[in-house]
Amino acid sequence: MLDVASVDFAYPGGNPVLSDIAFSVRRGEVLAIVGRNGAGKSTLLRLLNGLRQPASGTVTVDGLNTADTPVHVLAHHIGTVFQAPEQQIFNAKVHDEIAFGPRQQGLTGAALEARIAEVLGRIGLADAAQLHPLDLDAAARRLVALGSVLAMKPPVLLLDEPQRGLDANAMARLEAIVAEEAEAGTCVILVCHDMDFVARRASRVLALAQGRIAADLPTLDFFTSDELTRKAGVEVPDPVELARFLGLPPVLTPSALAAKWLADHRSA
Amino acid sequence: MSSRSGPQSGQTALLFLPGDSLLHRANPLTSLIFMLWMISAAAVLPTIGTTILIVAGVALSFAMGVGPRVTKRLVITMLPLLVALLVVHGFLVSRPDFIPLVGPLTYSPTGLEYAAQVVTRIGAMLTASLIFVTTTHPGDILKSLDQRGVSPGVSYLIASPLLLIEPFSERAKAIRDAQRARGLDLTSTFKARFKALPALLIPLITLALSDLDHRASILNSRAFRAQKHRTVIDAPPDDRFQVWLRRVLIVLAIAQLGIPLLWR
Amino acid sequence: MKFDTRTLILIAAAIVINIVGGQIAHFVKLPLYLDSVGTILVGILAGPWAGGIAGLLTNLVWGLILNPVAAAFAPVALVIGIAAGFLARAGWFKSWWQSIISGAIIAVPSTIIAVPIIVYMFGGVTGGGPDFAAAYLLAVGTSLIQSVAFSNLGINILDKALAALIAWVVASRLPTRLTSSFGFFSYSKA
Amino acid sequence: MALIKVEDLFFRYPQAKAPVLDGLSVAFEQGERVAILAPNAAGKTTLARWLAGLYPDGGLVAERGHVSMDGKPWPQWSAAERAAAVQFVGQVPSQQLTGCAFTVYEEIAFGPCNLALPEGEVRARVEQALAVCNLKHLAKRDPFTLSGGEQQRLSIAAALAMQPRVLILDEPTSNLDPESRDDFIAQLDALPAGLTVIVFEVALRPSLGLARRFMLLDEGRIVVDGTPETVLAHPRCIETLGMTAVARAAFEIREAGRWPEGLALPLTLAVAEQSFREAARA
Repeated sequence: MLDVASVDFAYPGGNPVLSDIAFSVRRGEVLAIVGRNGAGKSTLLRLLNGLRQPASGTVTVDGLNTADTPVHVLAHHIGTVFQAPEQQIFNAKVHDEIAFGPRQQGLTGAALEARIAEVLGRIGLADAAQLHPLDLDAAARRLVALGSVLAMKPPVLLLDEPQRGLDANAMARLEAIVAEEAEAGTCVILVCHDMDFVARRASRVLALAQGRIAADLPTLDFFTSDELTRKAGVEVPDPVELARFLGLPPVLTPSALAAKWLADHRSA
Repeated sequence: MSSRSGPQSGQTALLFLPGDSLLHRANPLTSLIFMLWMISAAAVLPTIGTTILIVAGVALSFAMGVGPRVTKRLVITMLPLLVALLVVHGFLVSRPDFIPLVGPLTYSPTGLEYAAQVVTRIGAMLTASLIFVTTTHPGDILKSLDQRGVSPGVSYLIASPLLLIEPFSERAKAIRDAQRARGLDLTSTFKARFKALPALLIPLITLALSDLDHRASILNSRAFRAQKHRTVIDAPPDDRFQVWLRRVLIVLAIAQLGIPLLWR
Repeated sequence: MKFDTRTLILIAAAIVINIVGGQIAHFVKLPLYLDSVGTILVGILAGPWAGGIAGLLTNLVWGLILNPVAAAFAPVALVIGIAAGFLARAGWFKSWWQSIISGAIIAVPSTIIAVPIIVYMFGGVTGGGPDFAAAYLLAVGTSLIQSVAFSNLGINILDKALAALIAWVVASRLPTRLTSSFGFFSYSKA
Repeated sequence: MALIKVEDLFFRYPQAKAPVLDGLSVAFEQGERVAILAPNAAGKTTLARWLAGLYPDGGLVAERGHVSMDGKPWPQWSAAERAAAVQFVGQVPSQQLTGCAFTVYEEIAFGPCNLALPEGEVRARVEQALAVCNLKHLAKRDPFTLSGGEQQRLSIAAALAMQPRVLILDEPTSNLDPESRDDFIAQLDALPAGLTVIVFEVALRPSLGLARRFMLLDEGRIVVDGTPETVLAHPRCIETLGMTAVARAAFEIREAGRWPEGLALPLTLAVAEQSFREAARA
C-alpha cells in the first residue's frame, strides 16, 4: 500500500535530514513513527504525502509514485491530519468543512450528505454540524480536522500527534477510529510522542534517530529493547517497565498487564 | 548594543544590514534627519545636482559597508521607472519640440530631459531612504521614540508587523501545504484558483485573530501602557555633536525648501 | 484617538496580512496584489481610523523592509482604510454585492490621492501595470494627468472591488468567539 | 486570608446558552503548587483567565460572584498592580510572545520596562529570569525563531521578570516533546518557594510531577479537591480523564476482585512496583 525505497533527503545547502530510509506498510497495519524532535519525523511525513520529494529513492503510495503525482491528486490516496487543525479549517460550519474533501472527489447530493452524516457520527459531532468549527473546544476542532480527512476515505491515513490535548472521551473516539480504519484495511501511520498511545494502538514501530531508521519492529519487540528505546529517545510505557519489574512476561497495555498478573497469581 | 551584530539578531525580512560603521553607530534620529535633509535637497536640486547626490550617496553606502545592498535595491526599483519615464516623456507626451526618429516615431529632447530630472530626483530620494534603512535597526528607532516619550502604542505598531512578517509567511506556507494535502488544487483553471483563495486566506486571518486574543492578555499582563512612560534599556547613545548636527541639518533642509519658494 | 490594546494588535496583524497577501496571490499564480485586504478588514471590524492607520503603516513598514517607494503612497493606503471604515459604518458591508460596490467606491478617493503623487512626484509612472494602460491612453492623445487618472481608476476599481469582496468573505466566516470584542463589526451584520 | 479566592463565580459568554463556570468557589494559599485537571470544554481556560484577573473584561462579566486577591476583587486592581501580582502563560508558545521585542532579552525586559522601573532593576530582573529559565545562551535571538520548548521557557521567564506572587499556566506541557517536558517540570521545582503556581492540565501523567494539591474541574465546578491520590481515583475523574497506565492495570485487577481492600491504586511507576507486590502478598 505504501512503499519507501532507499530514500535520502536534504534541504538545499543543508546536511542530510534523512538517509537510507526503506520500509513498506501493508493494508490494515498501524505504524507509529517515533523519535526525538529533529530526528526527521516531520520531514518523513512530508515525503509520504508528496509535499516534499526525495533527493534519491522513491516513495510509492497506493501504486502512485509521489514524484509524478501532484499533491492534490495524491491527497485522495493518502489523507493527512496535521498537528494544528487551525491551519486547515476555513469554513463557517463543521458540516461544510467535512464536505470539502468529498466535494473535491465529485461527490454531490444525497451521497455527499450520507458521507458527511457518517463521518459526523464517527467523530461524535453530529449535534455540532451547524456550528463554527473554531467556536468548538480544542479537542473537537482536532476531531473536525480528522473528520474532514476521513470523509475522503483515503486508503492511507497519516496522523500527526492526533492524541494531543484530548480528554478520555475524545481519546476513546480517536482510538476507535484508528481501530476501525485498520480493521477496514486502511493503512494508518501515526507520528506520535505519546508512547502509551503507541503501545495501545500501533502494531509496529518505526524509530528514527538522526535521520536514519533505528528500529522497525513489532511494537512489543521495540519497547522491550532498552537499547532501541534509548537510541530513539522515547519513554518506555509504564506497563512494559512494570511487567519487567514484577518478572511478568512482556506486555504493552494496562489490560494486558492486569491479565498477565491475574494469570500469574491465580494459584495464590 | 545599539549597533547590532551577528546573524542571530538580524531579521531576514529587513533591509537592515548589521555593521559597525559611522552611520550604524549614529543615533537613529541623526540618521533620520540626515535622510530627510538629503530628500529635501533632492526635491529642489537640478538634474546635475541630484545626479551628484546619487553618486555621493552610493559612495557613502559603500563606505558604510552597505553598498551592494543599496545599489542592488536602487537598480531593481529604478529600472522599470526609468524605462517607463523615458517612453512616456520621451515619446508619448506630446511636446512642441517633437523630432521625427524612425517611421511614425518621434521623440522630444525636453521630454527626455524631464524624464532624467524625475528619475534622478526619485533616485536620490531612494538612495537617501535606502542608506537610512540599511544602517538603522528598527528596534533602535523605536527606542529613540520611547526615549522621547512617544506613546508605546506607536512603537508597537511599527515593531510588531516587522517581527511577525517571517512567522506569518511561514504560516502561509504551512496552510498552503495543509490545504493541498487535503485535495485543494492550486494549479488548475483561473476560476478554481480564485476560489482557492479563501482556503488560504481564512486560516491565516483566523489564526491572526486567535493570536490577537492571547496577545492582548499577554500585553495587558505585562503592564503594556499601564504607565505613561516606559524604561528604555540599551538606549542608542547620543552626544552634543549629534544634537548640533541635527539642528544644522534641519535648518539647512528648511532653507533648501524655503528659499526657492521665496525666490519665485 | 487612542486605540485599545486589541485594536492595536488587530492593526499590526492587518499590516502583516497586507504584506503576506502578495505571497498568497503568488501561491495561486493570480496577478493580484491583495495588499489592501487587511486594511479593509480592519475598516470593517474596527472602524475608519483604525483602518486608515493600518493602511498608512502598511506602506511605511513596506518601505522599511522592501521598497522605500511604497512609503510615498502611504496617504493612498490611509484613504482606503478610512473609506472602508465609513462604508462599513454606513452598512455597506453586509452582503457580497454591497462589498463589491463598496470596493469600487473606495477606488475613487484612493485614485484622487494617488494621481497627484504619481504625476508630480513620479512623472506619471509607477513602474507597474497601470503604466501600460497610461501609455496607451497617451499614445491615443490623452493628456498625461488624464491618462494616469483613467488607467489607475480602472485598475483600482477592479483591485479594490476584489479586495473588498475577499475581506467580506473572510469577515463573514469568522467565528463569533474571535469577533465579539469588536463592537464596530455589528454595523456589517445583516 | 487566602491569597486568591473565587466566590460563587457564575459566568457565561455573551450569546451562549450554558454557563461556563457554574457557581464555582475555591481558594489558594501563598506558595501552593496546584494542578487543576479538566476535560475538554470544562471551562479550563475561562477559569484560568478569571484567576489571572484577565476577566472581567469589557462585556465579559460574571452574572454572580467574583474573584479576589488579598481580599480585593480584581476590578479594584490597577493594570500595573495586577501585572505585578499575577502572571498567566497560555497554551500555544508562540502566542505567549508580546510580538514587539526583537530579542529574547528585550522580550523579558518588556514588562519591567512598562512598569517604568529603573534600568538597573530591569537588568537585574532579566538576568535572574534568564538564569532560572536557562536562556542565557539565547539572549540575543529573535523570539520567533526559537523552538516551541524554548519559547515556552521564554514566556515563563518574561512572566517571572514581573516578580508575580502567582503564576498560572494553561496546559504548559501539551506542546512539548518528552525531553522538553521533563526539563520544564524540573524548572518548576526551581521556582521561588513563595510563588503560588496553578497549573491547568488535561493529561494525567505529566501533571503528577507538577503539584501536590489536585483538583478536578468539570462542567464549571470544582468536583474534588485534595491529594493526587484522592482526585485521580475519583469516579468522575476516571470517567472524564481516564487513569494513568499503572492505575488502570491495578483498577482492572481490583475489578477482578484481586486487589486488596484498602490498598490505594498506584498512580506512578515509582510506587507501582511496591503496590503490586503488596497486592500479590495479600
